[in-house]
Amino acid sequence: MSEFEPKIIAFVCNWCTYAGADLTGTSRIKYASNVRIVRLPCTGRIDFMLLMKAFSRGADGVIVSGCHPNDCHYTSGNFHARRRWIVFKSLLDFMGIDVRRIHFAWVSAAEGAKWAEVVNSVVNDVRALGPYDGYKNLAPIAADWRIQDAG
Amino acid sequence: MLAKMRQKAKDLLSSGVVSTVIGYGEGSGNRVRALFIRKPDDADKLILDERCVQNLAVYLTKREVRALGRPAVVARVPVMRTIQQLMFEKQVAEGEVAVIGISPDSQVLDFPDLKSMAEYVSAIPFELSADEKAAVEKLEKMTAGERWNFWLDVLSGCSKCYACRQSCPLCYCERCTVECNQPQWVSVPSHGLGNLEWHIMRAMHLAGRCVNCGDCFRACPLEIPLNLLTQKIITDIADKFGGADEYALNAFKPDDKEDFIR
Amino acid sequence: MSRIGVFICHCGENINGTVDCAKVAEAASRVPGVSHSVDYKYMCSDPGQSMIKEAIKEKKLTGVVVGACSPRMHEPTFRRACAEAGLNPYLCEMANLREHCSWVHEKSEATTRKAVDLIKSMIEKVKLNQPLQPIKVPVTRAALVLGGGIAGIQASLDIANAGHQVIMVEREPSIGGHMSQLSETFPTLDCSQCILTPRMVEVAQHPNITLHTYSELESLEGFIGNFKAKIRNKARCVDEKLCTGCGMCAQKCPTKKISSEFNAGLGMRSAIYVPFPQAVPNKPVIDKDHCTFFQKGKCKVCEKVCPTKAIRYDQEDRIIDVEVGAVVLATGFDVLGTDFFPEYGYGRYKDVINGLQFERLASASGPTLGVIKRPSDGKVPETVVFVACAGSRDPAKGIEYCSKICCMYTAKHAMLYKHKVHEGSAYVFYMDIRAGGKMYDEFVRRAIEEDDVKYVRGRVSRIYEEDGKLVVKGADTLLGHEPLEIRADLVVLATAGVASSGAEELAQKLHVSYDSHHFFAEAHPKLRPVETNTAGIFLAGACQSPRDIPETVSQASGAASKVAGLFSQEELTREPLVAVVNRTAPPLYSTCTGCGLCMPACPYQAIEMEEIRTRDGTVVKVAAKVNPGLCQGCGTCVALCRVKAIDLQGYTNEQIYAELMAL
Amino acid sequence: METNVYKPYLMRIAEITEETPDVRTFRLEFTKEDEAASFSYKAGQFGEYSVFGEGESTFCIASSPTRKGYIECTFRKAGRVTKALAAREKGDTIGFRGPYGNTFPLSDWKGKSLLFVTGGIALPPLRCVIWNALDLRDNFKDITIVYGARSVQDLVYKKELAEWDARPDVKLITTVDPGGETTDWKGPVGFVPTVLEKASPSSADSVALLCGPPIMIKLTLPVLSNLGFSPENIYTTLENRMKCGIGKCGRCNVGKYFVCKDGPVFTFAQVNELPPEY
Amino acid sequence: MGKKTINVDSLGELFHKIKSGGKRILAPVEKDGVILFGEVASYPEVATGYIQTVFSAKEAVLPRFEEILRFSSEGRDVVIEEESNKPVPTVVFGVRPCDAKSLSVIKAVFERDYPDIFVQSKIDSTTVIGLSCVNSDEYCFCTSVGGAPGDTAGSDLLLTRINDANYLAEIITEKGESIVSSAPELFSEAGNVDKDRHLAQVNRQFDLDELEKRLPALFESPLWAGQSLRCIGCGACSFVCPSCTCFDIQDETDGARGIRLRCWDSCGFAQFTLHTSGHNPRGVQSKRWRQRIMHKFSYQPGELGTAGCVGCGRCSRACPVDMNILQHIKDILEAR
Repeated sequence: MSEFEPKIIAFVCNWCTYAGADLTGTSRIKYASNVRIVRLPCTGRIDFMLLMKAFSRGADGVIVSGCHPNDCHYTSGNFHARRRWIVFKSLLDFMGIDVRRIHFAWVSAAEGAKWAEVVNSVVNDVRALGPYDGYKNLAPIAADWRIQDAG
Repeated sequence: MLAKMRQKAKDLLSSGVVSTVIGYGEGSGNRVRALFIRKPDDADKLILDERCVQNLAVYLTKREVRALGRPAVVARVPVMRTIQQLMFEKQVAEGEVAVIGISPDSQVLDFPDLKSMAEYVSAIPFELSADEKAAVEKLEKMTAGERWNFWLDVLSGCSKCYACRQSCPLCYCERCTVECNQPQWVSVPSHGLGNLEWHIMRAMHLAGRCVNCGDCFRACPLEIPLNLLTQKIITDIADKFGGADEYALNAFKPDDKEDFIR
Repeated sequence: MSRIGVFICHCGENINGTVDCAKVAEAASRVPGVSHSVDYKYMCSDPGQSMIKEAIKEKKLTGVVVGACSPRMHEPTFRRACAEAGLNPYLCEMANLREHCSWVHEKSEATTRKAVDLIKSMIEKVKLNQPLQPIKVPVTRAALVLGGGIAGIQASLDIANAGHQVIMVEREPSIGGHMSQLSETFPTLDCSQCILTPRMVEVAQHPNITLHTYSELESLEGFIGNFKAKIRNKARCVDEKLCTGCGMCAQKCPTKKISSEFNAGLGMRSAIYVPFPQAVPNKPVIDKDHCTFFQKGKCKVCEKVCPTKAIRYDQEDRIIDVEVGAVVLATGFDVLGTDFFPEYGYGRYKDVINGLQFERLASASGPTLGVIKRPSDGKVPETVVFVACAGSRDPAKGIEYCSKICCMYTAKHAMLYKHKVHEGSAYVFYMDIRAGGKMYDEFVRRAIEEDDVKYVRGRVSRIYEEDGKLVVKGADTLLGHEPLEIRADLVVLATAGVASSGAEELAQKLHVSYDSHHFFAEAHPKLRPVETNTAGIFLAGACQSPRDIPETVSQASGAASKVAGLFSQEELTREPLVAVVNRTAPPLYSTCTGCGLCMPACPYQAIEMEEIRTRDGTVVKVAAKVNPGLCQGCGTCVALCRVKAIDLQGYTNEQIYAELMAL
Repeated sequence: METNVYKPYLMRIAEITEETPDVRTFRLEFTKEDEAASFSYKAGQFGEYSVFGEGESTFCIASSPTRKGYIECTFRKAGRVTKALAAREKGDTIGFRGPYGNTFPLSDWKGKSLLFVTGGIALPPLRCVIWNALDLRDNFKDITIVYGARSVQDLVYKKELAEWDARPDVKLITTVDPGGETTDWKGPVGFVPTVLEKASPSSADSVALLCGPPIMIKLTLPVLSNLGFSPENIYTTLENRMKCGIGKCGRCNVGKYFVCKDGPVFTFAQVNELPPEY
Repeated sequence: MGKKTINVDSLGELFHKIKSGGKRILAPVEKDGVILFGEVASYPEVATGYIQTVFSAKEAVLPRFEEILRFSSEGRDVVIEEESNKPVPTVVFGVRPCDAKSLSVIKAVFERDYPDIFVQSKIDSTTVIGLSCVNSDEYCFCTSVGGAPGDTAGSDLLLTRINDANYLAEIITEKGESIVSSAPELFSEAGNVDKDRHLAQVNRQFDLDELEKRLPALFESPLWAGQSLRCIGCGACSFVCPSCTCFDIQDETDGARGIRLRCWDSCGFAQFTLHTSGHNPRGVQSKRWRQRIMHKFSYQPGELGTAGCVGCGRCSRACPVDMNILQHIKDILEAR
């Protein structure tokens, strides 16, 4: 059986990280193709439920990234997001959800190389953690189909 | 003190200041229940003892209760905190509700208005009890895997009867997120995923708002300790943001500390 | 009925070289709701765009997905194409197959699979896209220009000459900026002040320009076309209307030993002063930190001598509100501070000076009236060492960038020195000579060849004082790293240009991005160099990165033309990607509970509460409402709303959810 | 053999008509021939239409049982399922469970005149009856249709309205609310009850079928009464939220009656006895 | 069909026999002080000394969520998979007579008109070993709604504790017989046992027929609003109720594949009857409370021939705000 390839979903803001990931491209820096980017205007827009939904959709890892503090295109969206993440991440951890699978980052529009590093390190880390079956199997549908797929 | 409360209820009703007094009365078994006293003479049915803990503020946002006219509500500290929060959230306005305050040592408190009630209750430190703290810490000390199994186990019984939500005075939304189906944010059935999503969402939506009255836990037919989640958030908000904000999630400090965003 | 058209761009080989575009188009064609799916070499080309337009018309497409480069690149292109074909432009989305896929992954099945995923995800989003109409907002035709250096002056004059109002704000007592401090300018060696001062006067006299010197921006709110600024007029303690600029006050001021900013610390000024003779406005200010009256409560000499009784010790800062439609940032740069070069003794040895100080020494209006005298003893130096790249291009010092102007001004300095002290020797330590520009290289060559300036390629390692001389130790890398020691009388460091002090704070006030060195960031390094990421705020000059005068002036004119372009419209159309609070049928009217918790989270104060009334006027509910003119579409309120009553057009909950579920 | 009552027929969308920007009519064909052959229904019945993955939605069968081989449904984009339905295109597969519920007693009406009074999106349930009656035209005397909508744009079945209008054996009055007319609108302008009153069709040997928004019904009933229609002779169909359609899920009951099983067709004599739970 | 006795100590062996016969056993178990039906491996896991489980045995035949359809789509086609509706043969042990009776309500609802194979097949493959009540509390009122602490209706085999060592085992059905015959050595013939002597005393508190007769006229009564004022509109009463069957249908997908689930719903929820238009026929709690009472005591008796309440008292115990159904019914009967 081939090595497990994690599915990573990234929620990024349009102005910093999305642009940063564009720069990664323009700079032709290679990184793992496991990541799928969902573009949002601002990290402030990222509803915490989206992260939950990413896992229920089968993500093995999630990246959330936006502008560095003080750099938000909307001035304070990322500050609000940060507060939300602090509470949310702690809550998830408290519930025993594997927070190692959620990577929060600040990647600016100038940090093309950093974006590649972030993706690669998350892919490597999550690959080592293995598939997030514990979460996926919570819903009867995913559990069933997964058994079918395996068989 | 009981007499004073009854007298106060009587006065409020007979003077026409309020049309209903929401308080506690004897229920079935050894339970107490919410009473809606409409006539001064009925005020003697009101009781006050250690069983009287239901957060009666839950009724302040109910349409049918509102339709009865201006209510007075018997309010211990958590209830007063709730009313304060409801005011902050524009669900209760000054003048709409009278409060028969009950101090921690069971004295009847007189408040000329909600503002003075809010001032009184703000002066009482908002923190978890030692037992509550210990319960949160006990869970914190477990490994993530142990916590996962703990919650999977306790939530497995949840049938999504929403008693936790309905008993919560701050869950007054006419259409809860779980009822938003475009998109379907929370999986409806009470399977593992649906339950987890529901409880995470509930806790997050109460983050920075919960007054730790404990009614969600008391309402749960299965006695699921789901207030541990909100209690955890209460400690987090106090520890990480100082707890001074009126609502921690629409405020921020440019130098809010975290150690995981890289 | 969704009839989505999918257009996969090869971008030559840029995408197709890594991603199997035909396969992607084929996979997309099988997605329910897709009725047209093709791939093509260059979708952004005319024929490519025509393909899209024709398909929209022929197949009556209800949505378009273009799988090509970053939407940040060509989204406007394709949306325009859709609009031209009669499809609402907001029904077009792009999937980023180039920057986020083909350019960053190896050619493989997995990469093509990713491309298919990205396309599918966008198809699901587009199915839920709603036709949106641009928001129209009025434009206030006045510009705020921050900074009164040559950049601000040029931008102001251009905008004012185009017939629009300009409000210029300069934090120093006079406009003029660094250019007014310069002696001669390269490569023509004409007198800096001679060419600048007429423009300064023009600014002061221009009917369309309101000048606020000794003033700073307090706050800026609003958005393109509709900014509201607060300007702090710092107290000059002088009634500008009464003051005639006679200079009596400065003459009689007993406190005269204050280091002159204008002379870069090489000269002195009084506590009440006009920074330099040609200052605009030619009105003094009282430097409260040094004024005897303000410090000790006694003196008032200036008040006594003022012939027009213009001194006002009790003057207070005034806050002025202005409404503008655009902002030009022209706040310039600073030179690196003294503590930066302990090994060069800058700040320790009087005769180690920076380039700006040398400008003052060489300037006819300077403290030495243009005679090159060294600061320590006033002697004319026999040997002068110029050190280029002092700080610049030195990652160890935290400044990786090239300050761009130093090569040229160092050549100019050496040349000026040689012109004034024919017998003297001038050495220039350099790393590379960057003399790109019209007549620039010729200028440097002239210094070397005609004026006998000795260029030494190598870094200076240390400078120390010995027997009244400055020993400059370095190495000549062109001569095999031979150690070199020059005993100099004066050392001039071509210190790096850095962001103006307070730039970071200002950027945050204005919500514009800035780089790690606090220089303001342009919206696109190549294609939008004079715009910032915040619409309506433009850049001119060295606040963006160090640059010389001609470049600054052309950029200022560029910014001005952007402003003029903006002001050429009566109203502005804005992207309708704004938040909206739902309104539903009775009896609910809106799912909004009216809790108001979203309001403080809005960075633009765009959320207000609205009373919802029945037809007969009874208030049934109070619900939030978003002012689409103020909303910038960050969506923070959306994520905060517990009942999902607020949604963000273009990024609705349903759209994002569908996008996610398709991944 | 035991069958799964929740298992829908798989139907292919054979045709889509965009009635208004929000309203669509689907013609659905069975994907399996044996199902098509064995399927039958009567005027007034409804079904559960499903978009797989989104859920089910309830609406009537809008086509006439006299037309074999397909069913039609007309719906307005409103909730999660109808929105998803509206996004389907020709050739897509959706699900259909049914037919459920009772029917209009067409056979009892032999020899009678039929008056249809309806408004807006409430025409579809009656359209089924109208076509049914027209296909058995000889069975009935006069057929009168009074149909109104908020505006010209909101009229559904525009092609069929024209067809009915052209028929000598149908009297069709199409009206739009004041303000809803277009410049080329030639029909009457006014609310349905008023227009009906003006037309004053005979109640002799006649039944009326009334279907529309609550306010229209409220104002039309007295008009019908004045015209001489007794509540027993006025029929309507009720709508309530449903999930199962087969009397089990517990939502649609009005008092002791399940709209899904005991309805959806009621006479106003029956409706008047019902508690206000619809 | 016969009366036997079985020694308490033999129950372990009986469980063993049932399990080795390929059946799973659901029985009341204690979890953190709460008694619930759960799967057990052996008899000692079974909880004792309780009045009622929090949730009823209804879950054995009407789980809180259950797949009713499985589908997948490929392009424009949809495939519905053949259902593999093969319920696990189950023995539910320790079912109170009220719960056992409720199975007949569930059966009636799901068999009528359009038989529901999912519930039916589960009922068919489930054997109910009832356990008579020797204790009751103030919330119990089975005798008022046609039941009794030792009622055999709905059980296949009914156990009644008759002394410290023994249970009386009444064989009610074939299924019950087959349990006994699977381990005949564990059972002995019962002599003359006065079963009633060992049962809890539950007094009849109201007249069910009278209630059914009265209710239709009370539809518009203000009493509903008065009673439901303290009701907070949760679904605890419905979900713990052994005879509440209302449900919701929900689709869940994972990419192109999906399942349709039937899951418990409650008439107490505000959204239960909400139309998409925003109109809600039962828009306030009083109407929903009325629906609950009407459905159980007026509509269902007419429709199914049996009340939709078995008097277990669970709703009263579970209610966070002490909506005591028994008291409310008494008040309804007193209303003029």
